[in-house]
Amino acid sequence: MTPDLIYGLTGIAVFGIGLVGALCVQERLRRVLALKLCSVGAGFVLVVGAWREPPEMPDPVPHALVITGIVVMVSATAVALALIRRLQTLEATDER
Amino acid sequence: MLDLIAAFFIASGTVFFVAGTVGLLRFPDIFCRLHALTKADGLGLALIALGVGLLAGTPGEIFRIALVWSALAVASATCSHLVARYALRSGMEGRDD
Amino acid sequence: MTDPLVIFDLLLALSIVALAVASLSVRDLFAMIVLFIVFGLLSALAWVRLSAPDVALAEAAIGTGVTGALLLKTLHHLRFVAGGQGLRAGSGGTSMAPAAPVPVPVPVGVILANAAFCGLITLGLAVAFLGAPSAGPGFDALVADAMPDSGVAHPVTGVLLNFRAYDTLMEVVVLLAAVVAVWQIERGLSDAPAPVMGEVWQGFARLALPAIVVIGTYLLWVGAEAPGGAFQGGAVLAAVGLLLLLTRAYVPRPAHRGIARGAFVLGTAAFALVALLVASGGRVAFEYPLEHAKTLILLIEGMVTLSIAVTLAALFHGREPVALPKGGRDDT
Amino acid sequence: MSVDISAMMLAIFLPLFGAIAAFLLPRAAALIGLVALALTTGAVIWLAREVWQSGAVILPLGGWGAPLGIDLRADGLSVAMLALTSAVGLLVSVSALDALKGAGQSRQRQYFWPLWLLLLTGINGVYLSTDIFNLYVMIEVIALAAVGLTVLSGTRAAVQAGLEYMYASILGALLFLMGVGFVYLQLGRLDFAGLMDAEPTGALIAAVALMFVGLALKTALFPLHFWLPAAHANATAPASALLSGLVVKAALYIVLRLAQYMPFPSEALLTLVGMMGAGAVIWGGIQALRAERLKLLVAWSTVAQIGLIFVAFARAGELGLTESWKAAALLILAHGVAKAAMFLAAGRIKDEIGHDVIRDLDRSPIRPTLAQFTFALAAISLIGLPPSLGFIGKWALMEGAMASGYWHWVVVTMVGTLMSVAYFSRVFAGFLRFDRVRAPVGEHQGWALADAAPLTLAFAAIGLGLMAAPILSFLEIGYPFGVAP
Repeated sequence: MTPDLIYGLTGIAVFGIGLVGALCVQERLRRVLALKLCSVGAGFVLVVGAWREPPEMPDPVPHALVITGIVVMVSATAVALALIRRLQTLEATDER
Repeated sequence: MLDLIAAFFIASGTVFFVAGTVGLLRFPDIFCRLHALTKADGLGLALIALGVGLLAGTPGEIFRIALVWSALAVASATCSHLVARYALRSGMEGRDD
Repeated sequence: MTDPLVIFDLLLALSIVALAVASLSVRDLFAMIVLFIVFGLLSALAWVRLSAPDVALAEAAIGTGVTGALLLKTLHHLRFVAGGQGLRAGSGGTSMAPAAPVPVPVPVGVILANAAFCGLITLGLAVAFLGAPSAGPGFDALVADAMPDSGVAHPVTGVLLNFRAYDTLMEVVVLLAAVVAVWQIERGLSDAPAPVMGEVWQGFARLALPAIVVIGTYLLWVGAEAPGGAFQGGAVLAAVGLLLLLTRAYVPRPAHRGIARGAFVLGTAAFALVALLVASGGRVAFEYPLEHAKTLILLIEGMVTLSIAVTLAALFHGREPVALPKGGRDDT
Repeated sequence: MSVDISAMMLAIFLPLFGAIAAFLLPRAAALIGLVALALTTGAVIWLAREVWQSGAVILPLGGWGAPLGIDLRADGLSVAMLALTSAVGLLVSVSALDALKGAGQSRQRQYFWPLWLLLLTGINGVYLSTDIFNLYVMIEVIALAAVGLTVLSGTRAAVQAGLEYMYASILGALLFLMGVGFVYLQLGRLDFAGLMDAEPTGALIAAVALMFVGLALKTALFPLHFWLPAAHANATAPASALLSGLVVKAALYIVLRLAQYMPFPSEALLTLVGMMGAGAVIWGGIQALRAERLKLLVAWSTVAQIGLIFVAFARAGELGLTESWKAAALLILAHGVAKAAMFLAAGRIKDEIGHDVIRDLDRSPIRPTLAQFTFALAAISLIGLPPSLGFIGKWALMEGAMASGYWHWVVVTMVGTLMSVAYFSRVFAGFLRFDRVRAPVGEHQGWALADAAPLTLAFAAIGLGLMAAPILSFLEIGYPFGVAP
C-alpha cells in the first residue's frame, strides 16, 4: 500500500463518480460540479504518475500540466455557469 | 524535551478539534453548532500552531505559522459572525436541520 | 508494522471519495457547494502528501476557491430569479428551493444502466491503472538536465514558463476566451442584489485586502525558486477583486470596460509578444536568451498574474457592465 | 535586431493578436478581423509553399525539442487542413459582414470577431501540434470560443443548445485529459513520436479508448451526437457554418492523427467504430428526413456525414490502410467546404424568406434563386456526385473497401448516399415547385453580394474534385499516413 496506489485509485473513483453525475444528473448546477469532479480525478492520476519514492523529487511536468488543467477547468466552469444564469433569466422572463 | 511539549500541545489541540466536530454533528441548532465550532477552532488551532511553532526551525517558519494562525483567527471569526447573522435574519432560530 | 502515514492516506482517500459522492447526492444545492469546497481542500491536502505543493496551491486557490465562489454566485442568482417568480406566482414567496425547472425525471432504470456503465468504465480504468508501471518513466532526467538553462530555480515554474511555455500561453488564451464568452453571454449592471453583510464584514475586508495583496505578490515572486507562481498568485489577487465586488467598494461601470478589456488581454499580449520577439539571432520562438531568461519570465509572470487576477474577478462578476434601457429586452 | 518569424508561428499568432485587437477595439472589430484573416491566409500559403518545397517542417518551440518541449510540425495533411480552415474562414467572414449588418446586431458584431479569431487560433493550433497535452489545451480554446459563437444570437433555444454543447465539450475534453494521464503513466512522455511503436499495454488501450470516446463526443459521433443538431441549427448562419464546417473537423483531425501514432486497436474495436459510423449515417439520415426546418436538416446531415467519415476510419483495417486514411482526409476536406457553403446558403434563404420551414418553402413568393443554387451545388458535393470532392472521397472509400473485401461498408456508404439524395430532394422540391404559391410569383430575388461567398465555397466543393490528384499527392507530403511506401 503506497500512496500512489491509494490516491491513484481515489482519483479513478472520483472520476467515475463525476462521470455518473455528468450523465445522470438533471440539475444544471450539479452537472457542472460533476464535471469538476471528473477533472479532479484526472488531476489525481497525473499527480500520482509524477510521484516518486520520497528521497526522489517528483516529476515536475505533470504538476505543470495539472495546474494548466485546473485553470482551463475554471474557465470552462465560468462559461457554463454564465450560460446557466442567462438561461434562468430568459426562462423567468419568458414565463412572465 | 521540546518534542514532547510540542506533542502535548498538538495532542490537546486535536482534542479540541474532535470536541468541536462532535459538537457540530450532535448539537441541535445552528447557533449551538457555531458555538462549538468557534471555540474548538480558535483554541485548537492556536494550540496546534503553538506546537508546530515549537518544532519549526527557523524564525521565518515561526513567523509564517503565526501569520497562518492570525489570518485564520480573523477569517473564522468573521465567517461565524456572517453565518450567525444570516441565520438570525432568515429566522432559523432553534430549528433542527 | 504498517506505516502510520498509510492509515492517514487511507482515511484521507476515503473521505475524498465519500465527499465526492455526498456532494453529488445531497439534496440542497448550497450544501452541495459546501461539500464540494471541503472535497477540493482535502484533494489539495492529498496533493501536498504526494509532494505536489504547486498543484495543491492551485487547486485550493483556483479549483476550489474561485470555483466555489463562482458556484455560490450562480446559486445566489438562481435563487434570486426563482424568488421573483415565486413571489409573482404567490407560491410561498422567498422559497429557497433551487430554481431550475425540474425536467421530466429520468426513469430509474436509465440511471441505473448509466451508473452500471460508468462503474464498468471505472473498473476498467482501475485495472489499467494497476497494470501501469508505478513510478514509471517520466521527464525527471530531462528536466534536471535542462534546469540550469531555464533561468529559474523551481522546476514547475521552469516547465510552465519555459519548457512548455506554449501550453501556458494557450492556457491564458483559454482564460481570455472564457471572459470574452462570459461577457458575450451576460450583460447589464446587476440584477441580484448583493447580500447585506454588515460592519464586521466590512472591517474584515479592510483588514484582509492589504494582506491578500501582499500574499499574492509574494506567491508570484517566490514562484521562481519555490512553490507558487503566476496562477496561484493571480488567484489570490483575484480574491481582492471578489472582496471589492462583494463589499460594493467597487461597482463595475460601463465606463470601466475599456480598462477591463486592456487588463484581460494584457497577459496574453505580453506573453505572445515576448515569445515572438525573442526569436532572433538563430533562436526560435519562446527561446529566451539565457542571460535575460529570469527577467523575461518574471515580466511575463507579472503581466499574466495581473491578467489572471482581473479575469477571475470578472468571471466572478460574470457580466459585461452595460447600462441597459429600463424594461427593454436586451437580446441581440 | 531582426526577428525570425516562421510561418507556423504566424498561423497561430496572427489570429491571436487579431482577437486581442478586435476585443480591444470593438468598433473596428470587423475590419481587424478581415485583415487578420487575410494575413493568416497569407501565412498559410507561405507555409504551404515551404512544405511543398522541402517536405514536413518542424519548429521546436523554445529550442528544447520534444519530448521536453513542444514541437510544431506541418506536413501535407496539416497544411491541407490549415488551408481548408483559412479558405472557408475567409469566405465565411466575408459573408458574416452581411449576415451581421442588422441594426440590432451590434453586440453580435462586436463579439463575433474576437470569438471567431480565438477559435481560429485554437483550430490552427490543433493542426500544427504534436503533443497530446497541447492538443487538450487547444480543444478547450476551441470549445469555449465555439460555445460563445453558438449562443451569439442570445435566444433561449440557442442558450439552451449552447449549454448542452458546453457540457458535452467539457466532458469530451476531460475524457481526453484522462487519456493523456494514462499515456503519461505508461510512457512518461506526451509527444507523438513517443507514442509510435509503443507496446499496446492495458494502460495504453485505456488511454486510446478514453481519448477516442472524448473526441467522438466532440465530433458528435452517433450515439454521442445529442448536442449537435440543436447547437448547429440554433446558431446564427456564419457561426453555424464555422461550427459545422471547421470546429468538428478539428476533433476529427485529432482522431486521424492519433490513429497513426497510437497502438493499433483490434479489428473488433474498429468494427465497433464502423458500426457507430454506420449508425450515424442511418440515424442522421432518418432525422434529416423528418426535420421540419432547413437548418435542422443541414445539421442532421452533418451527423450523417461524420458517421461516413468514421466508416472510412473503420475500414482502415489491416488492409488498405493508407488508402482509406486518405479517403477520410478527402471526405473531411469535402465536407468542410460544402457544409460551410450549405449553412451560409441556408442562412441566406432564411433571411430572404423570413423562415426556414421546409414544408412552406414552396409557398413563398420570394425565391432567393442564387442561394438556392448554392444550396444545390453544396448538396451535390455532399451527396457525392461527380466531379465533386465528395465524390472522390466516397469513391476512394468504396474502392478501398471493395479491394479489401469489406462489402458491408460499401453497402453503408450506398445507403447513406441514397438517404442524402432523399433528404436533400425534400428541399429541392420546395425550391422548384411554384404551383402552391398564392401571391403572384415574380419576386425572384436575384443577385446579392452576400451570395458571393457561399457560392464561391460551393463551386470550390465541386471544382476541387477536378484537382483531386494534386490534393492527394500534397496530402502525402511528410508521410502523415504512416511510413514511406
